[in-house]
Amino acid sequence: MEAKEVIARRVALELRDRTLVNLGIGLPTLVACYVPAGISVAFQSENGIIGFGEPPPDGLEDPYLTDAGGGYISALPGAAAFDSATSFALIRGGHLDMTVLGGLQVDSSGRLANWMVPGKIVPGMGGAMDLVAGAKRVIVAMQHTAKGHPKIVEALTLPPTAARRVSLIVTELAVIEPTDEGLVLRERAPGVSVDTIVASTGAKLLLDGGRQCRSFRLRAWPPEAHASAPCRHRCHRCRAILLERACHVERLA
Amino acid sequence: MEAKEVIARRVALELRDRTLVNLGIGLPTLVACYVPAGISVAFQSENGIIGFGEPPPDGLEDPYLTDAGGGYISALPGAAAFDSATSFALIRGGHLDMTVLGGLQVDSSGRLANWMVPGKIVPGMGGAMDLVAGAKRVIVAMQHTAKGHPKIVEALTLPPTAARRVSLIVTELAVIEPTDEGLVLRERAPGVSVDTIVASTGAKLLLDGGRQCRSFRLRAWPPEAHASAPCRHRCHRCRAILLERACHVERLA
Amino acid sequence: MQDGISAERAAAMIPDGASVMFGGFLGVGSPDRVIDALVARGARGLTLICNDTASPGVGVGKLIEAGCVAHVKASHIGTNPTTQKKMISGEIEVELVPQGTLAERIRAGGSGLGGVLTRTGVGTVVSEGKQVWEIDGESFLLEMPLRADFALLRAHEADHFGNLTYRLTAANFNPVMAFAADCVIAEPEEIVPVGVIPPDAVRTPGVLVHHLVRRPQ
Amino acid sequence: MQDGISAERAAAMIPDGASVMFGGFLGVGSPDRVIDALVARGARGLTLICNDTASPGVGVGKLIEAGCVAHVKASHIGTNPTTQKKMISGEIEVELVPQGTLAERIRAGGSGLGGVLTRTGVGTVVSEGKQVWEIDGESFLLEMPLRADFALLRAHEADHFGNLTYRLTAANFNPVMAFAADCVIAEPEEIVPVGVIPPDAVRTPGVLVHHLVRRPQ
Repeated sequence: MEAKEVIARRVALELRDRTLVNLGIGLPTLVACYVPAGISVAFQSENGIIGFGEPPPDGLEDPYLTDAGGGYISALPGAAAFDSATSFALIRGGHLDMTVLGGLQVDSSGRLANWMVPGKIVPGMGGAMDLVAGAKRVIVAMQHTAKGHPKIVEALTLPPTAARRVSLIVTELAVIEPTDEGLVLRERAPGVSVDTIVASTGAKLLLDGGRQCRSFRLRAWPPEAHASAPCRHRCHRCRAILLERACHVERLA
Repeated sequence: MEAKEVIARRVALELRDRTLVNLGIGLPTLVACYVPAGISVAFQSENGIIGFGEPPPDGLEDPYLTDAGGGYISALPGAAAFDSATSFALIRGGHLDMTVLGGLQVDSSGRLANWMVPGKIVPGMGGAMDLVAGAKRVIVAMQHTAKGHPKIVEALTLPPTAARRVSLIVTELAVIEPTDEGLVLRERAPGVSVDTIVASTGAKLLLDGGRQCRSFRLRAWPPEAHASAPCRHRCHRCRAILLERACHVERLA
Repeated sequence: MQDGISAERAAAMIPDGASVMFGGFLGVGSPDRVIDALVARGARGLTLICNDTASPGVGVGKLIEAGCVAHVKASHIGTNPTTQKKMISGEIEVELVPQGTLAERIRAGGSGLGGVLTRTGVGTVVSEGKQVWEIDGESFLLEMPLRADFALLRAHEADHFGNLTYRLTAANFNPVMAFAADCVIAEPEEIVPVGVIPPDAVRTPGVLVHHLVRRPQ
Repeated sequence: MQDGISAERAAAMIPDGASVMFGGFLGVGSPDRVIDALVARGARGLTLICNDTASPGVGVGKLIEAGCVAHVKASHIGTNPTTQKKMISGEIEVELVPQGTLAERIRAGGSGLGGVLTRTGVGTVVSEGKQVWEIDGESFLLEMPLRADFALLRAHEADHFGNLTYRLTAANFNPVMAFAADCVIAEPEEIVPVGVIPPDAVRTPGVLVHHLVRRPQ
């Protein structure tokens, strides 16, 4: 299984019924493909819609209906459209239950850096600073290392996105929770040893349950199981589109 | 001619084409009856509409369409409805060309008091403080005296509505403009002498053009002349309703 | 979406002493059925946050008369002599807030802002006890965000997700209050299936609404 | 209402060096015909206030490429490598503003507020050189209101009074920018007679709109 898919599947288990969730562009978008059965989640796109669905069939794209990454989407029944001021009133006013964002670095105090690399790329923070400052839960979904270097570090070397401590870090190797005491290793990916995780991490990890840290479950997901309901990114085609978009975003950065 | 009508007619001459105007409840509402021909004014009611018209025919009232005084109104073609935050963004953001408000007192610096009489009535400021602080022009439409006492005074004895100097005071006797130098008598009502005005005023008046101050014109208004256009309060029936409302408001206060 | 609740159930959820925002402007666009139910259950000690106290027998005016109210934050009480009487007798404490400032304070409370910087009220009794900030040579009053335990909204249509529409001047404070309370209860005139209200017609997204009051049987 | 103007006329009204707000999010909901006309007339030295700079050949990205732009205030430029290149070479000065803060600063500029007090940006480079206020034990950044000489909006429908509607995610910054410029020019897809847009469907009241761009002949 690809690292991205492991991460997206594990993050999806954090989704709760009847909540409002914002998925950052790129990897986090994939989380929408793995919403657990029986869970109803409203996804917000900060460019102004709640309740968007799968990419539309070829030739039926609406030029006025896109997600925050500029990709065509469709609207689910019951969707609501609104302007940017309203969208960020939702984000900053504590109405967003959870956001899932990519990360460049997280430090031992749980601070996230994900919007620029000085002297290299300055894409801008977009809505990231608002999302981290405003969402009830902030989940960082990122690969554990970049070109062999740990992305979880003792102290940020990149500019932080917010002063606030994120709620959870999910990588293809582990689930880590920043706490008052420090970064706590909560779960390891199936087949990954605690030693591997520690060796790939640039900050001290507190071991929750010692070396016997529990491995997280990745339930088999029947891709077409929900064919009767609106797709919600669950069909092969939509997942392929979203995966391609996620990779495209990464190539841009 | 009744004092109220004189005031409303003279204020109406201050209306300019293609402007947004808010009329306070009571006497100021009557101004809508005398919009000069050829002038197109959009009236805002701060409870959330631009483009309202005459009271609806009996039995056709809409319980969800009222003015800021709670009276039934109708919507003109092209009307726009909005919430209170938007309504006051219009008022406070400099989008309102003119407001006409009643007054209890205006002092020699042009400050208005119109929202409470300590120990007697404390109705609340409603939107008055926002209107005076935010409108481009503030016109006070009030009777020159109350029970024989001047309402234009050297210094306010009632709590001010705003720090800001109002643009113009229109009474049944005179038109007075507060300036850096003080209160300037600009016009007198037809048949009213400057001496009468000075005697009825509790603050120093600067005489613009000396004792020969020009009298203002009150063009004869053909009440049914605009029957082909939407009524806009010009028919006898609507004017009667509005006059009664204005008097009702006064009885409340 | 949960099942619709009765007005009585809504009133029972609101404990004595709660702070409650009520949509409505002189009774237009106010949640009348929940108000009646609050009167019927004999609510006490409520803090009302609303534009005005309407008039006796109308809108929140019924709560004033029935003795349900301890505090009022409003822009205007002049149309309700009962409020004035109870304010003078000390039964009800009234905080008068300029209407635009009231709307912005509620919006700030619902949008995560730390306060409102406004010209309105500078140089008046409204500024007493408050900070005045000089910004670029101009004076602005710092007004604090306003939130409540409950917001009671009157809507025109609601769908089963809680998406709301409003009608003409009955919108007034309802849309902004939808953001600013821990529990938001909407009383719509019509309830329609999901999909009947188009996305661009939604004025309050359903994610903000916790309970819908069902139509009378 | 005045007659509709051409996109060329609109572009001619906007002098070199003007500050201009552009609606749009990655090109969706941006006033494309006026943008093309600005490029055609060779506008220079513009200050752009917009969410992002889209991508080369799309939306305001065309202005970047054509050398019309001296300053950009936006939340994101990562999708347009040309903006990055010109920023690094010093041809364009870029101020990055968090997206929610950008929306609120524009709203403050259009609503007469003295500033925005927000948690966003506290403890980041965004707070450099700005005041941080402690309010009730929490830190808020003071961000200043934002206004422009012009706002260029893309609307779905406009009526002859200038009342506007928007479609789905093409609304984005357009409604809030309508309040915050000295001259507001709207480029609608459809122009309809007065009365066709019902009062509750109006998202931007026509009183805010100074000029409508007519449809192509």
